[in-house]
Amino acid sequence: MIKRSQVIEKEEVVIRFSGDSGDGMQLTGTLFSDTAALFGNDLSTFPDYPAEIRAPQGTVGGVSGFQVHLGHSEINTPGDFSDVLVAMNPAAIKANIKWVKDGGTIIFDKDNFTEKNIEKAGYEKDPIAEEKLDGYNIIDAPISSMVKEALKDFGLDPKSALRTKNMFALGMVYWLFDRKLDYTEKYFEKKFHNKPGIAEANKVALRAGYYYGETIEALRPVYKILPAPIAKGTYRNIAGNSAAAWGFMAAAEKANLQIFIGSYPITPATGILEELAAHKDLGVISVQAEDEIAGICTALGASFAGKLAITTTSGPGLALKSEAIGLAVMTELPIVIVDVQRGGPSTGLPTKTEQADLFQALFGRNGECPVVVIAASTPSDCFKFAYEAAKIAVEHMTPVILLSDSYLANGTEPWRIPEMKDLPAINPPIAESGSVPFHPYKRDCEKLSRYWAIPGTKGLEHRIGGLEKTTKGTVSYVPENHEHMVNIRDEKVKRVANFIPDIDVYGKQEGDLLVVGWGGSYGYLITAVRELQAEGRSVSLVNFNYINPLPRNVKDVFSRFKNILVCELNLGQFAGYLRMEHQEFAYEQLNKVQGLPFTIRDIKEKCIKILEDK
Amino acid sequence: MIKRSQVIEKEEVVIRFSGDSGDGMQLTGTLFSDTAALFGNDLSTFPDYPAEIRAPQGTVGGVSGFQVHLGHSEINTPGDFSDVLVAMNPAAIKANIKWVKDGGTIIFDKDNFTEKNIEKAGYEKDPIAEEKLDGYNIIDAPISSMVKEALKDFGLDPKSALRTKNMFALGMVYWLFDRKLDYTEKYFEKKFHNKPGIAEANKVALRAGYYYGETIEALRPVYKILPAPIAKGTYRNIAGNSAAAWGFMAAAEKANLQIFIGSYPITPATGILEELAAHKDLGVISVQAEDEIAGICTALGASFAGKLAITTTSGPGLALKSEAIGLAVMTELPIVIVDVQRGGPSTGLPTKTEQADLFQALFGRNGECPVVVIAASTPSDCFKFAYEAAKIAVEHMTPVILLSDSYLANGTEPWRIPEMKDLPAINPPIAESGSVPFHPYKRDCEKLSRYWAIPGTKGLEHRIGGLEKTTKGTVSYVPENHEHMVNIRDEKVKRVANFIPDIDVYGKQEGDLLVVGWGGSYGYLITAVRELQAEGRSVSLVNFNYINPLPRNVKDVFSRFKNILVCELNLGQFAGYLRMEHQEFAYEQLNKVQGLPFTIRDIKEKCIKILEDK
Amino acid sequence: MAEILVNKLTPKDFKSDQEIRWCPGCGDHAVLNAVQRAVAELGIPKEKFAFISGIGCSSRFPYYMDTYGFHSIHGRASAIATGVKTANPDLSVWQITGDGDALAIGGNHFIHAVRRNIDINILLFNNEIYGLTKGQYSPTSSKGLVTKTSPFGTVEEPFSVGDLVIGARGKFFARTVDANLALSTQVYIEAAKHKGTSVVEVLQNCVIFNDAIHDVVVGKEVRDDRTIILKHGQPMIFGKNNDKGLVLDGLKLKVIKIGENGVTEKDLLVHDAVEANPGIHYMLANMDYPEYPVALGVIRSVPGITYDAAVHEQIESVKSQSKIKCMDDLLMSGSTWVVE
Amino acid sequence: MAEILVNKLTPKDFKSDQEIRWCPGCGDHAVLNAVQRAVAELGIPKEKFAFISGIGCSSRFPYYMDTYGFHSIHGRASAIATGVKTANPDLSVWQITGDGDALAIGGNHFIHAVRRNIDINILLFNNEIYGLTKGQYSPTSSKGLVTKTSPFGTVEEPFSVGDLVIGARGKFFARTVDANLALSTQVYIEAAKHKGTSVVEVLQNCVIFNDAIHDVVVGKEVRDDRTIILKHGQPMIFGKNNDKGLVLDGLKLKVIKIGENGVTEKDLLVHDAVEANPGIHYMLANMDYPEYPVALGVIRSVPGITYDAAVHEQIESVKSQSKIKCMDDLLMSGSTWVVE
Ligand SMILES: Cc1ncc(C[n+]2csc(CCOP(=O)(O)OP(=O)(O)O)c2C)c(N)n1
Ligand SMILES: Cc1ncc(C[n+]2csc(CCOP(=O)(O)OP(=O)(O)O)c2C)c(N)n1
Ligand code: SF4
Ligand code: SF4
Ligand SMILES: [Mg+2]
Ligand SMILES: [Mg+2]
Repeated sequence: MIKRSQVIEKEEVVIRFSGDSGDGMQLTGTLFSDTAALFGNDLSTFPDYPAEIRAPQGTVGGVSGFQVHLGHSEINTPGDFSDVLVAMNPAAIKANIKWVKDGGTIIFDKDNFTEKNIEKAGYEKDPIAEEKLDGYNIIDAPISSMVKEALKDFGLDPKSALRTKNMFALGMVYWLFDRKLDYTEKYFEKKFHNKPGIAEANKVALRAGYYYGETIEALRPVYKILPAPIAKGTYRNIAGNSAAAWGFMAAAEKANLQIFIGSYPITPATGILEELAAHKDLGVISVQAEDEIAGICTALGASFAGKLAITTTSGPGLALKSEAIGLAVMTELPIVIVDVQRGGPSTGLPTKTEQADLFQALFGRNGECPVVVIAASTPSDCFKFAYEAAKIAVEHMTPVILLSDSYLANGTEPWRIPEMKDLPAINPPIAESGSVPFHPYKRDCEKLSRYWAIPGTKGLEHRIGGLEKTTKGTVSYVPENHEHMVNIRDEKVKRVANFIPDIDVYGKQEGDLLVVGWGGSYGYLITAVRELQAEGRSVSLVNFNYINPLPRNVKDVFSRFKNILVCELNLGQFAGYLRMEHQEFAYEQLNKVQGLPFTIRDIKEKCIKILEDK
Repeated sequence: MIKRSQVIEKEEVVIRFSGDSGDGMQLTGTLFSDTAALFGNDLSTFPDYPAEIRAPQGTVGGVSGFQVHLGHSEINTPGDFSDVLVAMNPAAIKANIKWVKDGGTIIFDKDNFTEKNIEKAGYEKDPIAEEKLDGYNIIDAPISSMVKEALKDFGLDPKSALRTKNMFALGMVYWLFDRKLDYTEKYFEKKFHNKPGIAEANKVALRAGYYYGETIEALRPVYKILPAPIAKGTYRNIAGNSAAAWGFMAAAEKANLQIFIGSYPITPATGILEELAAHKDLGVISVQAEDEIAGICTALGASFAGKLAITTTSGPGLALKSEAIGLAVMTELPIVIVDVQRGGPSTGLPTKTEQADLFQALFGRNGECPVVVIAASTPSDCFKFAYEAAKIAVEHMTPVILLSDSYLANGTEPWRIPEMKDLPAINPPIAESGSVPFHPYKRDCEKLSRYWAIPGTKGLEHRIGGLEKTTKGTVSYVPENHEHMVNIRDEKVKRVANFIPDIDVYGKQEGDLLVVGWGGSYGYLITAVRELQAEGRSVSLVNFNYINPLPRNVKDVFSRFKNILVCELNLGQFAGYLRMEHQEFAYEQLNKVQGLPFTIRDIKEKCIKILEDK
Repeated sequence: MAEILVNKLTPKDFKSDQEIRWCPGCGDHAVLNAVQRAVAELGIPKEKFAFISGIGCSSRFPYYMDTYGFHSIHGRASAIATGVKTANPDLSVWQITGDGDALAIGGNHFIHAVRRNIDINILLFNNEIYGLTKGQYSPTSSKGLVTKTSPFGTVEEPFSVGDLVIGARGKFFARTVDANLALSTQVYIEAAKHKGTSVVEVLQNCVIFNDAIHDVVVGKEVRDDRTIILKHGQPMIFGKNNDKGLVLDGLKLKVIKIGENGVTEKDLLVHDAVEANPGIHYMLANMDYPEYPVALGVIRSVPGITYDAAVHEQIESVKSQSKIKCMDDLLMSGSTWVVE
Repeated sequence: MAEILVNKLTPKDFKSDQEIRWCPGCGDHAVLNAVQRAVAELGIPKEKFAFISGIGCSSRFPYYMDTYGFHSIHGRASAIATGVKTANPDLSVWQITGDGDALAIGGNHFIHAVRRNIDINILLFNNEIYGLTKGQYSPTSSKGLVTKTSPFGTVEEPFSVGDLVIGARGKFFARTVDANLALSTQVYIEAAKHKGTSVVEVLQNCVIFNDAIHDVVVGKEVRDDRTIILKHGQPMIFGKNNDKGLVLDGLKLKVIKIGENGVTEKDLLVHDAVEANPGIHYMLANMDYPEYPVALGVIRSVPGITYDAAVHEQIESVKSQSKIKCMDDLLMSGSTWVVE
């Protein structure tokens, strides 16, 4: 590699690529993170784009961003504030400047700072001056003109040439972080194998950016982030939605069941359906239903017919599925309902993240209607909890709601690839053809799950349905039978607690403050708690994945801390639920409902306040 | 009146009319209660019929019953156990005997105790012997043959003649309770004014029964229940569903709005739609929609267009409406959603009562989605709370969920008819045509309600919708705006607490035990608590009608009692909610999930246990 | 579909042990009888049948069949049946539904099932009323009908089942009468044998809430003159004396009397149920008394690819071409790197 | 409906202050223009318009109209519009919807609105794709279309909007092309003037996810030969040189060349949009390239009683006959007794 004037080793760094929706920022970010991952950094990414397919060009509303956080040590969030901002236009500065660290580096395409664009972004004349960025490391590169120049012999029309701007910028960033270009170059070759000219043009733009970085003085210092000391194994980058889809396919293979997904598209859940629909090679049956109700109902029909049934949606879709979830509870058919949460209520903020569907998942049905509720915490553990959800559903013959969120769904992180043989066994209680008449509500005495008699099996003909039944499957209005069945269904879900792990405490097992979170806030909470611990504070964390039922040791754990702080992206739903389930403890709350994840700073401030007030 | 051998004055008595679904027991019971009401007794009734339209004749599953509780003092429930059971066939004995007081009176049609019927009911030979009813006052009247005899000159076919059996039985009961026949006779004249023959036949059967009572010795003693000392005024009997419909119509008149109901039939809520559809004379627009979603959506459209919007349903339908309730929350349009609860989950026990939709009403939506939740306690106060629900909805510009239940919907009680001028005013915040541009989310500073700009009004053109908006009505993804709006919607609902009455304590203001209930259990709870108070126990009652927000004095009231017992027909939903909202108190629970109301006995036993354990 | 059975089953084999709870005199009893006869004829073993229903009087049906059965929630039977059949095309899947269940709350799933041409048999019990909820009008109730929710008469135009099926691109539509056991059995068998969504409208009597509503057409005295039973390949002839028929008159159908004006049987239209163009089927399904006789029998039965078959063919074809054969393959596919 | 305005409005009066957020080149822009032109022609004051939509790219429409507007939830616009119009028949109510919004999740409300013949104008933007969710197939996507959820091609038969409307007993159906401003404006005006549910299918281009999907028919070069613009009372003539036409051939339509085989303009079918019998409209709506030209313009426009009018007439008639005039009357009606 080229000799560098000055190299700074850093533990971690946050980079944000940002530009117009058409500027290709998502691809740029992805290529950068893949390269970083291959290099051995730990990382976490988060794409952030407007709800509109193509929001008005040049405006703040049209800015699309991709943030990458990479490090030499464990990385759990895409980061609060960025060290480097790549801004392809003035609007990108407007939209992001408050998320850049004081004195950070800002790379921008000065050719794009035209009067019109400056005005569209809401500036008067000079964004740099108006934002008072003197203390920052400002790199105003003439990206557009350099790209045009570099590609002048390619015979491309100006528009096509300009499309490689992002690669020029990426080249500059590679220089800045001392990365190799080969992965990205191979990507072009593969992607454009039918258009070698385009592949070459992208390579040239990339290299031009890299050399530009080398050439100009402004790009010093150069950062070096050493590989992270991560566990041995084979890794890949994975986003939450793909991970969930893969978790279900893994569970299906392990349970020896065919997978059936019945879903209706909705942002940000569609990715799971798309990923599963692409895997007909693994025998996935995917039905894009006419609506969410048909999504769950086709899946429930498939569950009746003996398939591993999945339905995926986001908040408004979960609302529509409520009635049918009740039917699943009553018929005790296994099914996993994934809710990838987004900002609500109603249509709300469809592309933003939130954790405000917890109450709906726990309570949003008529009658006494318990289901298992679990939540994933990171993009890659969507795999684990999809697998777990499927395992619980079929082994306990119950619907399971799996909560993810927009932040997990689209965020990525490196993931150590498991081997199928290492995953836990899944044993659905399939009824076998026999001579005695089949009683649909006869139960396993340990789990209280009923048996799964699959249509087509001789001698197990039976009828189920939404009306209350006796054990034999006869419709019954007998008061005591109803009460008995209500209690059994309740107890069945409660007993799942006997089959899930105890909750872990990150940090000391007792102390002044226990931070409590659930699901997708984990990355921010663990980062904040680790920093506090490093500062010598008596703070630990538990982050819940199993929500209903709660793990058995909650009381035990909670009782060992002086204060409990429940952090969540809603107005306090999990805190309310804990008050119902564990009334004996006092809960402080940290809530945020902005369509955004927490920031480390918010969490730390709140913790310190509690610790110092007491 | 005829001279009676022996008359016993009683405080109260419970009578249960029971027979095959085709035997006309609902009419018999209704006529009896109307007569009692006209006489001046206080009373409460409850019909109880099978889910099937015509369940198999002669079987226990096909028994239809109607229970009347009447008294000289205040009556709050249809009673646990009956003093008199009228059983038109053996199955009626089988179905009801455990609800007859020891030594009670059983009147039955011995002509109907055929071998076949006895067997169908599940007896071997002799129901009386098999049930060991020696200690009971058994009156085996040959009702069928006597009716045939009495009507032999009417030229009716045997089937039509036998249809008056129920009137013969009713005649006997009138004798037993020393009631006049004239109200019932007038009913026949009116009902059958086109068929004077049938009217006369019914009269003859009624009188034949009455005289039969006089003639046979067995019918002594005769009970006398003096009129109850009730408040002056004009009264009528009213069932919960009609009362709710009337409450809405009253609110519409008072608010000077036209009523619009968009609903889909579902037991036991359909009665409200039916009653409103019958009142086109008062300008009601009723749309029987294609499903529950269309029910609420048509109503929401009407609300947007400036009508008093109502949608009515039961549990499974409320589930389907969840998403649209979210839209109502987001657009801040007034609408009342009535949920007449029935046994759940799923289709459950559609004709039975339960209070298990509370969680769904409070929490069953995606995102932070608060609505006002109120519950009616007695059939007649469905009027009051329907009125209140409509008033809160339009004055605070919010959806309101009104919870009723199967027991209230079909039960009746005498109701003192209010005068319209005495009802509170309703002032919807209708925006007036003006010159400044209309901002749809500008708010009243006291209530935080927005203003209602009605299409057709010049100059107030505006757009609303399910996406998050700024005050001006522009779609906004700005994080702080979202948080602000989430908080405002929350606060708006919380502030309703400033406009509702404090909760009342029935009994002493402090003591050993506070019984807490909500909605339709009131009658049973107040009766039990009064009996306990009469026995000298330190027990009081609060019964909640306002559930979200809770009245402001809850904490104050709760803190004055040593124990709190929350009684409800579910697994403890209100108790859980109280733990969330008022964690500082300990709550004991009494729960029942049998599709039936409480019994006084259960409540008293539980209270006594708590009092004596401590 | 399904293996062929050696020992023939009888209707009795399909009777379950559950007490039948319909009102005495309800048309549903007759439908149950005819279906039990029909399925016994199909040579399919009992365990290969799945009866799926929604909610309504008619939807109680699966309880009375000794097969696999699913009495689900109101309006969703088409979606559930779609799931069952797509999951396992080897099953004989029947949807039992009412006019409310299929056309009010369930309208969307119904038209989508029809559009997809999923190979299920839908028996739609059309009593033009909501029976189970005690008598409110339905989307098929005639305009003006007085019911509990239309005390002054409905003001709504009803759906016609056949129109809707054809409008949703339906390939099989038949009509029968509850009490006509022979015709019904035959129609149910044809529906079962047709590959694709088969919709059978059953004119069903609700004795309690809408008694005799179909009698003006199918009443004993009049039915021969007011209905026509269509048979593929046969001339369209009807009447007590077999003396009336249908001919084409411009763009419309016309009833003629054989013998009058020199018209002979040869001039009559011949029923072609398998014609793909729905024009004539639309007209036939649409015929109504008094202008026309009401068409019974199989009105339209056009072969086509079924959804369930297409789904599984696609899976097989992708499977055979993919290098990914199991999860471990997938997990290791694409960009990965090794940390040592 | 609505008072007549003295000062004529212009399209500009209907432009709201909101930034338009559709992709550059999206067909929706043109539809907005045409609608703004059309409504300005109607002589109805701005405040009497209500634009109701569901969710989808197209459903953003109401934000851009300076009228009353309601951007609701996915699929429910027909139901909400039904509520608005039934509540206040004096408003001019427009539903803006996509192929997913109206025919996937919203299918049921759509067919019921059509059946009831509620007097609303439904503009269905048919881009044969789910735009807003970034490109999944819709119920109108052609079989085989490769999309994000059909990576190996869809296996589903699509709906045809016209068929479904007519199958649901629809009385008004028209078709237009996003970019054809003149035709579109005219069609929207006719839809608005028609009393009853007017469904207009707009062939709309999604430049991003399903670009040029309609071009095979409506592309500049070919459109004259591959479409026919129907006009009530006019012969069915089309072609670049106005030399082709439609005639009836047995039960089917047939394209002929004027002049060939002695066919003259006089032999062509004359379009009758107001014929109640839907047979011919069904065939016209169903015509598809390459066999036929695709029909544009108003295909069916049959007068009939509207639901909203019938509801209000019934209320007025009951009101005028009832003795109960106010709540106090009702409260005191029937059986009451006095306690003194
Ligand atoms: C979600 C939901 N909405 C409403 C109901 C009430 N309901 C049950 S059956 C029915 C209609 C029945 O009519 P139809 O489908 O024609 O069947 P029928 O009883 O006439 O056979 C209704 C409205 C319900 N059970 N669930
Ligand atoms: C209940 C619900 N389900 C799903 C979605 C996601 N969604 C929004 S728009 C849409 C489809 C849009 O397609 P179309 O109606 O054809 O409109 P277009 O964007 O093509 O104009 C979907 C599936 C949603 N917003 N709400
Ligand atoms: S109510 Fe009507 S449809 Fe229902 S069982 Fe009785 S007769 Fe049959
Ligand atoms: S995605 Fe398609 S339909 Fe949506 S705005 Fe863009 S071009 Fe139009
Ligand atoms: Mg019906
Ligand atoms: Mg579309």
